[in-house]
Amino acid sequence: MLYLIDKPMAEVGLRTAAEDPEARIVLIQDGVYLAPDVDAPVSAVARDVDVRGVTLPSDIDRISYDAVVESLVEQEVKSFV
Amino acid sequence: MLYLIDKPMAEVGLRTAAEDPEARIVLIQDGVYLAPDVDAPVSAVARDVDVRGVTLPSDIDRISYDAVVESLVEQEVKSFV
Amino acid sequence: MAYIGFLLTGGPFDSERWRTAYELGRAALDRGHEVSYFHYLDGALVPVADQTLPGCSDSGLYDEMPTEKFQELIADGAEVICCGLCVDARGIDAPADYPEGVEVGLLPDLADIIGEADRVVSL
Amino acid sequence: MAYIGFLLTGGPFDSERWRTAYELGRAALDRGHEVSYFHYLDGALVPVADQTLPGCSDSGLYDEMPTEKFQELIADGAEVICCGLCVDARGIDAPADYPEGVEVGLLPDLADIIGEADRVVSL
Amino acid sequence: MKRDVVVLLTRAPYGRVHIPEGLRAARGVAAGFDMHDVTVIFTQDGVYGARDAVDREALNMSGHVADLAEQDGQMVADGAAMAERGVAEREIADDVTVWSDDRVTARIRDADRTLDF
Amino acid sequence: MKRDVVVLLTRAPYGRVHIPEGLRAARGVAAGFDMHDVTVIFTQDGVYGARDAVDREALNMSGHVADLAEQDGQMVADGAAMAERGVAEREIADDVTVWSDDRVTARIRDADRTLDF
Repeated sequence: MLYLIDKPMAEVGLRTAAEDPEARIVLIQDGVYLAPDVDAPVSAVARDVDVRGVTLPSDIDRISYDAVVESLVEQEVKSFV
Repeated sequence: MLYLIDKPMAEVGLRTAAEDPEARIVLIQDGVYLAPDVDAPVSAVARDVDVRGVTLPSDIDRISYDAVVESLVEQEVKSFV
Repeated sequence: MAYIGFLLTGGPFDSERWRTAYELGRAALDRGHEVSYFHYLDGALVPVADQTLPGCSDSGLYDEMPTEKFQELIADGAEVICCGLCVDARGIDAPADYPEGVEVGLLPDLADIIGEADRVVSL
Repeated sequence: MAYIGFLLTGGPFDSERWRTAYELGRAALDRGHEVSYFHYLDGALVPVADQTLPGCSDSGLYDEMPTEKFQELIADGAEVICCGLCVDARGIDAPADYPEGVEVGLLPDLADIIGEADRVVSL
Repeated sequence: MKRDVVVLLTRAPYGRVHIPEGLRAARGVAAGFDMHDVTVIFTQDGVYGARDAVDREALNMSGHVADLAEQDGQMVADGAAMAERGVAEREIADDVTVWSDDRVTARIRDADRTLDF
Repeated sequence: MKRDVVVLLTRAPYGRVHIPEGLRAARGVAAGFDMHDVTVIFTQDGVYGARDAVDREALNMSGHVADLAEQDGQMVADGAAMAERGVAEREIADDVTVWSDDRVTARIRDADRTLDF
């Protein structure tokens, strides 16, 4: 399951993703300011990272909109945006 | 000085009011959910309290829009809304 | 008598700021004060005519629509100026979309309100 | 090919959600997927024609205005439906204010998208 | 296709139209051709709107809540969001069920579709 | 009458137009008939917009910042808001001055007018 997470809905979004062993988290919009403490793989939308000048921790990948769409076609998606 | 405080700007608004010995705080809109820990007298806009069904602590007064206008004509106002 | 200026940046449906601006302006007019509004950002959407939300409660925020509340203030002497850049950005066609009495201005009008008003409330 | 539905509640100037919705829809159309949008609340303001913000950066959010981005999606096959109640609430005159291709619908259209789409993204 | 839909109400009531309009969407989706199953969850600042003390009439909630009930839609308050905000279970309206953190997040994960307002 | 005006930028950059449009208002107010004195303070989530790493061009900030400088407007970052968000002083752009909590709040209290975006 893909979880799209922005800051305003991070409270419920990250709680929901935390208990899912199949979770894949994508930080989006102001969500790229977050540094979630979860076991799941975490990516951040590259455009949102670049325009904000955010330096990502090494365990967070950059992801393009194209790759987000590919991922959400392959698997279900929950949006917390 | 009258300080109008809503929740989204409470972070800077309450800090600013805290150091003013003449501060009078008016909680407004979602600000009525706040319980500020300050020495200054605190009021909350009655209409905003009522529609949200908030029970005010005994040290917070209810205030009407008329009284807010009277106060802000008598003294300067800072709005954090 | 005092002159009270309002800077309103909140839209008609994203927050209660338009309503707070109305209530404070209403109370000020009732006391004989002079009132000016400068509508900036989504505040420019507040006076757009022909808003309608069916089935609204008579006791709630939309007992009358935002545009009606501001038309009432204008009728009672308030000045309402919308920022022209914000108007254009939102695709608002001012002559067609605003009711009579709503003016379109620019930032120097806000600068004037700041200079002339006894109090300015930013919402 | 998949069918991707979007529920967009964000307005054109209060958040970046309209742009995220555009970028994901753009990427989906480029891959041959089917795309529908249901614009609800301030999302109904996104496709309003004749938006203009002078002096905007070519690299930023408003390199083109929101309405232009959605007109491009419509030209490329996306379905864009705005909630009629939200349209009326905001004083939008749909025939005059929306560009060709923007449809006005109601909540059963959202219910249909939820039933038929393979994925739904709420923004 | 009939779907299992969760509607999240995340914003504080009043001022914003998100709680009443989110409820309107919930009952609209429940009443559509597919008759989707709908669970409305009051979470984050939305839990303030699940309290018995709010003025539902002034908030334009009453009609939508009645319509939702008629479509067998369910209303739930998120216990974790309540705890975070100091909202007690006895404050919650009778027609809203309080669920624990785990139950809320499991329900969201299991839903076919999640809409947020 | 010439006033001493503080403009507070409180929202995170990008997405919302509040930072560039707040700067536009700041320089517009500084350039008006009364030539008001203007201090722009990046506070709360607005401090993210005072960082050197943000793309000012993409954010439509550059022109307004230049105009504001021409009107002798000053830009300040709120040290308390930075600390709260883990933003370090070396991250702040060269044309923005970092002020302590006390200095920021004293400046706001002493201003004739405060506008917030």
